Amino acid sequence: MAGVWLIPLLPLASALLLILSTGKMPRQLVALLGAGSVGLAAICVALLARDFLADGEVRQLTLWTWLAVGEFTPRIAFYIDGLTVVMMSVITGVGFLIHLYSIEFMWDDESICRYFAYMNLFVAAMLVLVMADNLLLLYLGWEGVGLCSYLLVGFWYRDPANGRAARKAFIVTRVGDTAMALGLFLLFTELGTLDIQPMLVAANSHWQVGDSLPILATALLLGGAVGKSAQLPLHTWLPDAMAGPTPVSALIHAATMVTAGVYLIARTFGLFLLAPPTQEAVAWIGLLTLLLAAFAALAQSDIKRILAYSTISQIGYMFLALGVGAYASGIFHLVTHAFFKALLFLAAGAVIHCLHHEHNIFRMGGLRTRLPVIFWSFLIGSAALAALPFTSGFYSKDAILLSAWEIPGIGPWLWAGGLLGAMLTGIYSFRLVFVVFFGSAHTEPDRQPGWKMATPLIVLCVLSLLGGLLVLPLSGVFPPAAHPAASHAVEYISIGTPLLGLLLAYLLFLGRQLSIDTLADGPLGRGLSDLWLKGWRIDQLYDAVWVRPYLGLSHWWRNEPVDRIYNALVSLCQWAHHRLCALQTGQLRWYATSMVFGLVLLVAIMLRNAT
Amino acid sequence: MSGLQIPMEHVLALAGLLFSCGLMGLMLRRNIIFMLMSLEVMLNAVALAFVAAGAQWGQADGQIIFLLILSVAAAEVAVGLGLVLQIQRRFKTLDMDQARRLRG
Amino acid sequence: MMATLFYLAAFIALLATGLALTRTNAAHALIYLIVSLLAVAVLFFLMGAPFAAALEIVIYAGAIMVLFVFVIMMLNVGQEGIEREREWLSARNWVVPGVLAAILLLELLLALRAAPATTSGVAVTPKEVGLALFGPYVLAVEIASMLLLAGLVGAYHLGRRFIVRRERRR
Amino acid sequence: MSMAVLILMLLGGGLLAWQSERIHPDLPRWTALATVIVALVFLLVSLPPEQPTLPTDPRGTGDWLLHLKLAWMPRFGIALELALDGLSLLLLVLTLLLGLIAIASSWSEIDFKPGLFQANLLWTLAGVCGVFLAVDMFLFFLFWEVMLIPMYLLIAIWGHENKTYAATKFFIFTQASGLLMLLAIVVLAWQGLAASGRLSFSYFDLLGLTLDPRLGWWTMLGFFLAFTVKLPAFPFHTWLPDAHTQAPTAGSVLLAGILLKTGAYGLLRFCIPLFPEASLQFAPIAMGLGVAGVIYGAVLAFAQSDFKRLVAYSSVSHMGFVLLGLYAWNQLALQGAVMQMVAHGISTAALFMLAGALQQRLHTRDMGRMGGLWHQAPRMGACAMFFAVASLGLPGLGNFVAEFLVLLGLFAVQPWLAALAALGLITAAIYSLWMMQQTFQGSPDEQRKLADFDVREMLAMGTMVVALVWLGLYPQPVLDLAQPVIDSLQHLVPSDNAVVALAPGAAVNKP
Repeated sequence: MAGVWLIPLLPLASALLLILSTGKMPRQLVALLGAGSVGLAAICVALLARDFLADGEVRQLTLWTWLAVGEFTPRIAFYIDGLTVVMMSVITGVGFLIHLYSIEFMWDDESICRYFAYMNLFVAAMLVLVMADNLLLLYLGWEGVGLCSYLLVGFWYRDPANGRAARKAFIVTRVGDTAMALGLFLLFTELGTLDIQPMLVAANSHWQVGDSLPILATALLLGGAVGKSAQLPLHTWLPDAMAGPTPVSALIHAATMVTAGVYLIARTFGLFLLAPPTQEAVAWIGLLTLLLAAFAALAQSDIKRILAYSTISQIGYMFLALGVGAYASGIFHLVTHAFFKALLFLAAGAVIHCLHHEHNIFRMGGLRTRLPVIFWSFLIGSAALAALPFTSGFYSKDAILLSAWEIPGIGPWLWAGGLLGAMLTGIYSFRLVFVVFFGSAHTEPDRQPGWKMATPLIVLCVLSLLGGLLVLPLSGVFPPAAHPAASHAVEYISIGTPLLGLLLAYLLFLGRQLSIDTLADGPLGRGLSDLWLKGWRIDQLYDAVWVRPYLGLSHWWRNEPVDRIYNALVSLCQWAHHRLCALQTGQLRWYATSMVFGLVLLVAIMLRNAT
Repeated sequence: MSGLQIPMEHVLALAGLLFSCGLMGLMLRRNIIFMLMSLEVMLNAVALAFVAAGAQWGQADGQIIFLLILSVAAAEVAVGLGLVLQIQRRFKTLDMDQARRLRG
Repeated sequence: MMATLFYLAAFIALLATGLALTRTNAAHALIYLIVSLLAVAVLFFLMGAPFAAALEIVIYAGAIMVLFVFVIMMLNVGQEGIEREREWLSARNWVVPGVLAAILLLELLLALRAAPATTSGVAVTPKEVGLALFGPYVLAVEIASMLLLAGLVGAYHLGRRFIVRRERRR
Repeated sequence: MSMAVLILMLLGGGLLAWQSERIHPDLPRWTALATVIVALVFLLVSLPPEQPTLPTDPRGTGDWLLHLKLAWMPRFGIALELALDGLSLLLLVLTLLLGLIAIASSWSEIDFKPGLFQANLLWTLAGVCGVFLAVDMFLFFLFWEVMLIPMYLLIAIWGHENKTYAATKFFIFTQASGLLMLLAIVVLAWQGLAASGRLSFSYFDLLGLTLDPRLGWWTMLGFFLAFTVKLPAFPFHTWLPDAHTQAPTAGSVLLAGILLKTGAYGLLRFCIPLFPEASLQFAPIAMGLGVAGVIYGAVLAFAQSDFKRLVAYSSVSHMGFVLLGLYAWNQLALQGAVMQMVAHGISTAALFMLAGALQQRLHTRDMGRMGGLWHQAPRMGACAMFFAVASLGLPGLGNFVAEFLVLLGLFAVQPWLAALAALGLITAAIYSLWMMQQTFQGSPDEQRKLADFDVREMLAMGTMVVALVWLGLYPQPVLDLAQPVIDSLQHLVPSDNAVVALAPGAAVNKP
């Protein structure tokens, strides 16, 4: 399979073409090029996947040596195993659907060319990320997707708020990336290579389980993963990143880029196995994130922010899975999440598209009959999100929770937390469905989605429903997990909890048997809903702890404090100049006297030296 | 000539005394003519020292230096007195404290 | 006898110099200065430098001092000038110059405590001086002549404009 | 001989450009352009194919491609001695390339005495080429001054509103530090005389000198100060923002692109090899200054509202990485430093060209009065975005390779310093993106007319884009060119030194 390099090259070439056309290309051609290149890449991936499933052989391809300095010889090389194939399939498959959808969604935008250029660039970078043979190339893809995320979140650059959101996204993830870069430095310094597979081997031979160095290295890598995957404490950028066009949110901030952290940890799981404390930290971060994000999702009113928080929460599940060593389950959830979250975002985008860019769910309502395709898509997506039985989300989430239960000691706690999260997921996802699609209409849709929008929705509906039946070719990648042997009671509880959430949502938001207003009106309720609406006020905290001090510092230094030293020197010279000028009186006698004084001194010195 | 032998310290002390007198005059007087005279005294004192030194070794060098000093003094007085005339014309005074255009 | 003469001349030189520098009348000062120069000429003679003594009288006391006389005559400072000089010579003005000069003198005297020596008592004849002057010192003669030329030009330049203006004013 | 011809060519071209003004006011820029192109072609053509190492010095330093020694003042051991190795070649090509960019960027900017302007431009280039080629310390100092004066004139005559202040500040800083270097050179030559009984200013004669540690320390400091002022390193950088802001576009391009590199080159070529022991002792301080520069420059860049000032402070930040790389003193970091010299030269030159283009069109550098320019000038916006992300160190572009190598090398020596310096990556993102927000993003002023880049400007920008991508994806040719110099530097460190013992790979080889 020598043509593997074509897969990232196709979207990259398309992106370059689109950029070089500087917006002068006709729309049809732009759409064809933009979506077509990803479609072609998807076909290539499909061919690759077929081959791979047939022989299960790991494929490696070196294009050229990136740079060679002493022992540091990273290559531009690809490493394709089961995990990569899965990721590539998701990226190009879901990516293609979203590109197709974008054609209609962005048709009227004057900068559609730029849009597709960025999107294609993103797909290329993401492919490089997952196909990379070494961590440096992975880092290239990692930063590349970050850049595309920045460009696309700030796509509508005229609104400064979008630019702000884009910058926040880039800078917050950059914090994580920097930690990751340090992790790479540490790994290279200690192990002498950044090629992933040799590195894992070297790590196993150099380090014992529980050594401090692997703990430090994995903690730094985790920093990168946490930033990119919007986990605590670096999750704050994701809700704001919804400022970008909705297909962007679907592709980048739901299906692919934000799961890069999960991919990174899964890819380097051999290191994490050497560092149990970090591994446990991954689980706790996942749990904490999924709970906090789920609570925050309850109180949002912007349709995309709800989905954003739910994304954070779902990635929390993936981290939980990684933390408890259920790597395959984590990746499985990644895949199903890509399906149903892309579906939800695309459906939400369709709603927004049809309702003149309305984002507030309380100004929607009653869309069930008016936009049936969207309604059913949304319903299926929400069901999968809430992990209702037999949807794709059910299989993956269930596997994670069961794996968590298995962990001795902390396992039940993780499991219980995950369950609570599952119930909350049920509540917020159906709250969304009930508020938007049931009840009375507040805004009338002015158009219906066309086929380019509907097709991806339908395909994703099918995938969201049936995705749970997929068998991912991950057996060669991860160590075989112990077969979950939990009691039936545990399983029943796992199944029942999302249903409980659904029921609660029904009672609160549709049947109105429970009054949401009385709950929210109490002092506690008001405080909590306010707290959750603002995402636990973590933004404010960071604002106070990081942003303001930095602004203050830069303002304080603005006028170059170092220059004061030199200015002081200048002042000293000026001062001395004036003093010395005063000596020059113009009086001959004064000069003569000074000279005599000098003479006296000189002779005195000579006398002293002579004796 | 007779073998008159004067202790060098005495001659040199005299030269020093004369020099100091001239120096004091230079610093003391405000009239430029007196300042020039003081300069002459100082030059003369130095010349005395040189001649004495020449006399100590019985060599001609001391007198030659005296000759040079003499020509320096002559030139200096010629130019100096020319300046005095100009100063008198420009400032209408010989007071050097008044002529201080060089003040920084 | 000769030694006595020497010390007498030295005393006269000192005294005359002191008086010269403290006069208020420039013409009087000049006369004292000439006396001082003549006394120094005697000293030269006694130290065995007759040629220097002659030059001291001819050029110093003669030519140079005459220049002073001419200038003083041209400036024609009257009685008020003398009064002003007296004012300037008040005791207060003596302090700093006096102290500095005294310190310098002290230092010079300290420096003289070196090995005792006397003048040789051998006269150096004008012939010897002339031989040395136009022998090893010929470059110095050249330089001196240049200097005198420069002085000549300078004095002419400075003085001429003074004279021309004066004539024109008439 | 070809090296001398190269320098003479630039000097002569300057004279020609100056005088050609009499014929037609457009002629000087064409003359200048032609001169630099001819010089560039000449340089590449006259390179010998693989030649044996020419001068052998006591420590076997470097792989010299060309060497020229003509007697000049034999009595004082001063000769017209030029030599070229991979590093010089690299920097010469960069110099001439950026010379072209500089001429292109000021193509229509200069109305006042265009001939003299182009002459000064070419003379600066000649001085810089001389600095990169001279291996006689006296000659080196001469060229060091030669490049300073035309640059001073460029700022002082064709600068912006506060040009005299900026030019004087630039001059005093450089001159004062240059004086220290002159002193150090003289001391060094005297030490050479004492050691070998022969007065010589030749680099090769002075290289193996063993100095009294105290004397070596102070002499090294003389060189270090001269070079770090030029670099510029914190806290000697304050001339830079003023000079950059006030200089005409071509001046800024040259200043940022190549004049700053002479400082780094000096450290690499002279300061470290001549005083290895003292430099080794001094390394922690130098690295501390480097980190301080990285962070301080980045924070201040963010605080600026003047486009050019922002870019100037970003230079301070980036050159901090060079200092770090040089004094981390292992192969990775040194290669990173060289790489940073090249990559920063290109990316910053591009940003200054952009700033100049904006100023020429909008008559302001104040970013508060820009915003939404993307709407009117998408090509400009795309270029700005490219170079902004290049300067924040996006992988795949030259700057990333450089910064990554520096930090990777540094991490092996000083992990904590590396961690601190890595903060520079975050702060770089902050100021770069903020710059983009203030200029090209945001809501556009619909009334404003703004001409997008024309063909000439796109050509210049395109060259630099291609160069940066090439450096980012296949930097090996550059690395190979610099390798001999870096090998020789590594030999200078005693083998039992901790820096080498900790160098990457050592851990792997141990068990």
